[in-house]
Amino acid sequence: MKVFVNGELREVEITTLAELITELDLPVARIAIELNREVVRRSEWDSTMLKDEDRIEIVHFVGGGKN
Amino acid sequence: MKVFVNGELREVEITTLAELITELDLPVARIAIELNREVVRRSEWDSTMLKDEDRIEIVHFVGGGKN
Amino acid sequence: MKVFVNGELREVEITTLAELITELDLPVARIAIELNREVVRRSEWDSTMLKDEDRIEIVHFVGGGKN
Amino acid sequence: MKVFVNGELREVEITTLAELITELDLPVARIAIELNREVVRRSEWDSTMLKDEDRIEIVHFVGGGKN
Amino acid sequence: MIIAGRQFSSRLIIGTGKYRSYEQMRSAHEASGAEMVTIAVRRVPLDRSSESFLDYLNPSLQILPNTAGCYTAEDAVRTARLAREALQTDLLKLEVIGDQTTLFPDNEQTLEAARILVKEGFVVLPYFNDDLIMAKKLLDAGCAAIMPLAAPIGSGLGVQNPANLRIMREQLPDATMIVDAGVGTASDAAIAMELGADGVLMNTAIAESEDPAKMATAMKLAIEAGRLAYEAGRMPKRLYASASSPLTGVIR
Amino acid sequence: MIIAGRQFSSRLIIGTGKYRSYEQMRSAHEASGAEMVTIAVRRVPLDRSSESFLDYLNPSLQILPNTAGCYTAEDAVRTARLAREALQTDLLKLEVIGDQTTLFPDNEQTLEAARILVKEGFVVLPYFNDDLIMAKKLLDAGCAAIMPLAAPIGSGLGVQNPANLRIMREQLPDATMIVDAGVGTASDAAIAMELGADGVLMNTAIAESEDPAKMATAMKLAIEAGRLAYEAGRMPKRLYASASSPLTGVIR
Amino acid sequence: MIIAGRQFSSRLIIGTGKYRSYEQMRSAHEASGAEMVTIAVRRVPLDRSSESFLDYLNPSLQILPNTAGCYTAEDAVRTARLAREALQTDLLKLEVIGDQTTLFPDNEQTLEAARILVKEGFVVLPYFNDDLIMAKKLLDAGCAAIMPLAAPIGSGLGVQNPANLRIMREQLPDATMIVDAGVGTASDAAIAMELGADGVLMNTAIAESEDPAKMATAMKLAIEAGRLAYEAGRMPKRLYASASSPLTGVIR
Amino acid sequence: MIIAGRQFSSRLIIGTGKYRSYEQMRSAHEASGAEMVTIAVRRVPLDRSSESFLDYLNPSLQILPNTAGCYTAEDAVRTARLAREALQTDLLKLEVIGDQTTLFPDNEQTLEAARILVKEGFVVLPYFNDDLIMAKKLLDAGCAAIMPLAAPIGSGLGVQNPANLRIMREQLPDATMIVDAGVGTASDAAIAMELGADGVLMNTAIAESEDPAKMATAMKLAIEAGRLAYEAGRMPKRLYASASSPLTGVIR
Repeated sequence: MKVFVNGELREVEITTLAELITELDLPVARIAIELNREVVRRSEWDSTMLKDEDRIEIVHFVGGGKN
Repeated sequence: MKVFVNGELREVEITTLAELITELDLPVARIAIELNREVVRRSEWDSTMLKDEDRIEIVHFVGGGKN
Repeated sequence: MKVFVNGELREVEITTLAELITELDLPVARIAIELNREVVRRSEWDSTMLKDEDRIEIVHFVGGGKN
Repeated sequence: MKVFVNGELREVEITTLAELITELDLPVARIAIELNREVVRRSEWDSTMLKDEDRIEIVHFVGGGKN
Repeated sequence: MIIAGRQFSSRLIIGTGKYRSYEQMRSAHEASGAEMVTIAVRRVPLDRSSESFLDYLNPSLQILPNTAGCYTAEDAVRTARLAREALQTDLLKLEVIGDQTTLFPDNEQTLEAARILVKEGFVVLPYFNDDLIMAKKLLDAGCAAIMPLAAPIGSGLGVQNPANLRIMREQLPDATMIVDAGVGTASDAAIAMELGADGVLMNTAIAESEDPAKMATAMKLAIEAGRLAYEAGRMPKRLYASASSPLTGVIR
Repeated sequence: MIIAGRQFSSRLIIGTGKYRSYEQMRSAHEASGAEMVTIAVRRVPLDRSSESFLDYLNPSLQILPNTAGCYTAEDAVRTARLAREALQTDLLKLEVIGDQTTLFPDNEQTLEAARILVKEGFVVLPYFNDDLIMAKKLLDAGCAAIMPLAAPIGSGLGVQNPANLRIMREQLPDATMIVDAGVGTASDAAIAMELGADGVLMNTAIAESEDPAKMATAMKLAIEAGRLAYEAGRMPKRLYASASSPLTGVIR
Repeated sequence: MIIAGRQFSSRLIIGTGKYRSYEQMRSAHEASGAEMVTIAVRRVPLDRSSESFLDYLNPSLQILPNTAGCYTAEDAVRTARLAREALQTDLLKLEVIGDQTTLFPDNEQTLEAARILVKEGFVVLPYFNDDLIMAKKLLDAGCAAIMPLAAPIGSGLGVQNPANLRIMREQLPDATMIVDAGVGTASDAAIAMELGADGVLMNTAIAESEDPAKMATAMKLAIEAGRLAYEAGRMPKRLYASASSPLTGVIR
Repeated sequence: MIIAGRQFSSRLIIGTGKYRSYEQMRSAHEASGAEMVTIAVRRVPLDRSSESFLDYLNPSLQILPNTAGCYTAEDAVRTARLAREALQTDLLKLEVIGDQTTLFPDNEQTLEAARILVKEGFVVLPYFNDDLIMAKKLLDAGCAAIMPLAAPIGSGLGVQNPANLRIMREQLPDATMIVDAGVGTASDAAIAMELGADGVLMNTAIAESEDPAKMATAMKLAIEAGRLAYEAGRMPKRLYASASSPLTGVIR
């Protein structure tokens, strides 16, 4: 299945959002996820099924104010 | 018939906008008229019939900028 | 004998500067004295004889900066 | 005879200030001359004898304000 | 100064309020050399016969009606339409005030009104708070010029935020920028022009001075001076002195 | 502007340094409308034939020789005498510099030189640090005018201490006060005049601008504007707005 | 300083950008005494394992996520929701930028985003252009504070328009007003506080100084000083001197 | 701050005039953290028994007698000698005033008095007009510090000529420079310190504020803040913004 993660198209072999995070090997602490422009609460990552062409944004925090 | 002229309720014995101006004895030069929030072109003053409760605004120009 | 003390002419019945201070009943602490535009050290008040027309300035300290 | 002209020591074969100007081939218009720190009026250039070690300053005008 | 393709040789737009007499106003207008004058729209008084204010203006002046006194986009639009009907001019100084104490413009309502009026064919000159982003939106909306304030109306404080005007000029090099409101004396107008303004609109600084005609002349000259200085390209600023005559050849 | 009983219609005194060419200087002088020009005294070069700088000045200009480059009262006095002898004028711009880095005046030496030169019949115009007390002493010494600086020479910073100039004007209402040095652009000159100066002397702001003739015109106009504004009596400053049109009669 | 009913003893909110190292940032945060720190939201890099920036912040600091980098209300809203989800805080520094060169805020879009976010329960602290009318609208929209800029972000120019801030304070006496962006040195922060600000948010002035920890201490003290001076009620300004000691009794 | 080899941990020197009560003065002195206080010399009143003013000063304060009220070098010298005799201290704040309306210093007389007093072993701290050349002469005369004014005494206008102070600091890097007179509020003191002053002397700004003790604290902090900012090395000023967070990774 193909999904867009942070703007990049990726071929992935998983079914849920939680699995995607695992596959990407990301630190789960203090990140947040948007699926097709809607936030997905952390509690729903396991139950959130992905489908082809889904657009996922995964964010964390960095130093900085304006830009 | 009762109409509002510049916010004041007035009892008038006329039928057209042109007649109102005459009755009010206003200088016709460089004034403009609004009937129920719509501008009435000068050319239509004669043909514009007034009805009870009409709201008429008659304006001219004064010195001044902001306020 | 007549002397000027802080600009005022005074008739005094004394002979030394020390006696003048006593007569004027001034606090001796932290004042300074000028006799005819020269400072007289505290140690010399006793031995400083006054003569007619002498000009004495007696100063102390007050709050304030410029003026 | 040796004289200082504008700070430079010069060997000259003349006797008067006027002759010095001629020898130096200077424009006489709108210059002024100082001999040993005193201005010499133009009318006195002819009659002003120079002697050894005299210090002569010859000035004119240039563009400029402060510096 | 070019407004909607029309060239004005004077960079000063003058007001008509606060003068002690019509005669004083006329002489100040004369002295200012201004070619455009702004006037306000008001209800005709019904109780008394009112002389026409316009008769006191030099007929050669281009009249610029304004929407002074409007607090909403809707009132400004209605006022603009009435002004156009009466004066047969598309020129409009758009003002939508946000607050009675400060008379600061309501940028948001001003933009909304500008969008409507431009569609209706008005040549819109909007008075607004000196905000670059709003300036861009007003220009995108089709305004013929931008009129940022220098300081609160009638304050006479002069240009309060030179950085904003300089940035506006640099970022919007092709826009006609007219500084409106807040100028207090001649140097204030010169400063506005040196920052790159194409013109200045003022009223109180002239009308409330002790000698309006004389101050009007001062403003005329100051605006020309500021513009020329802007074009001439000023010397750089330095903390330290720099000699203006050769250092050599001083007598010793 | 009156100096030693002589009336000048222009309030600008112009310099002669730093121009890129004599032609450029002449055109700037022309444009400035100045009636007086200041020049420096230097040793004649002996090694080469030197054209006379004076030939490049418009003959109608009143020449004001200066003592630029002098660091002591004595050198200034000697330079002044030489200038008078060569030019047959009593007018003198007195400068005694205290420091080569800043070119700040040495007020103390300036006063000493002024006292000598006034006795010798010079019309002394002293450049000095903007110090009221020194201004009074210079006037007591018989100087024809006072020439406080606006900012360091050639800095182009504009009037750095408006309070000093305003106080000087108020405390010395009858003195001829000419602001000398530090002006950078037109508004700076206007500000100096609005503070009550009778005139402004400048060089670098014009000579070092990108277009000296244009800047000279700007300065001419700015000085006139500032003076008129001073005479016209400016409006008071306020933090808050004040309406310039009637508050009644707005459409609803 | 009170934000959404929560009392902060420090009136300084500090940023996290531009430091030369995390250690330097931490020591500056320490020295500043700030209790709140603002951070930005960005995509997680997928190519490399990224250490968590948050680990470098003192855990006792209240984190204030911001929407830096957003150019539309919609992006700001999305970014705000993500930040809340990740940090479990309703606090939000709302920034909607209008232009990449100046980073000036887009007041219109900021207001639109604020209206949405307040409805969603966010405690919104909006960065905006120093416009009183916009400030009123942001407060009407339910923002917990207003954060007008002092000057362009990272410019270090200090308060460019003191009149605007003073008027904002006087017209909105009950609002929490935090000056955001443009402070360059300690006196700038003191001035902002003397104008009546409840606090100051800054980043560059500390991070880009030669010694951030020392500058952070300076800012801490300057903000306290400015606040105390505001509360103490300063002396009136006068052009003329006033003696501070009795005029009588001087020796003669 | 070092004066004549003696180290003071506080950079604030405080005055003793204009307080509403001795209690108020004492609490302000307490709050200010000042270690040195300046007092004036006056004739003892002969008509009434006068309490000793000195009893109201905290005994731990170093007393700095001043020559306030003197208009000639001679009076200042006599006053200085009397002060030393009474207080047994060589420290002296030298003031020679040139004019009763402005209380501006007479730089010339001040220098003359300084030369005499230094010879007599006084540690002379001269108050003078902010003139670099005079500063050099005062230091050459052996003064222990230079005390340029910020603005007219008691005016509260703050530093009127920052360029003069900055230049003085740069040209006299080793001199102890204490800004004296004219400070009005906390930011003024911070600015003086950021310009490189070693300390500030003030009276009216504290005594005439509505809450002297609170303003004294504000001044204490502002002076520390300004000094730290000067040492920390401020960021450069820029007209344009500079982002404080990475431009990449924004959500789209």
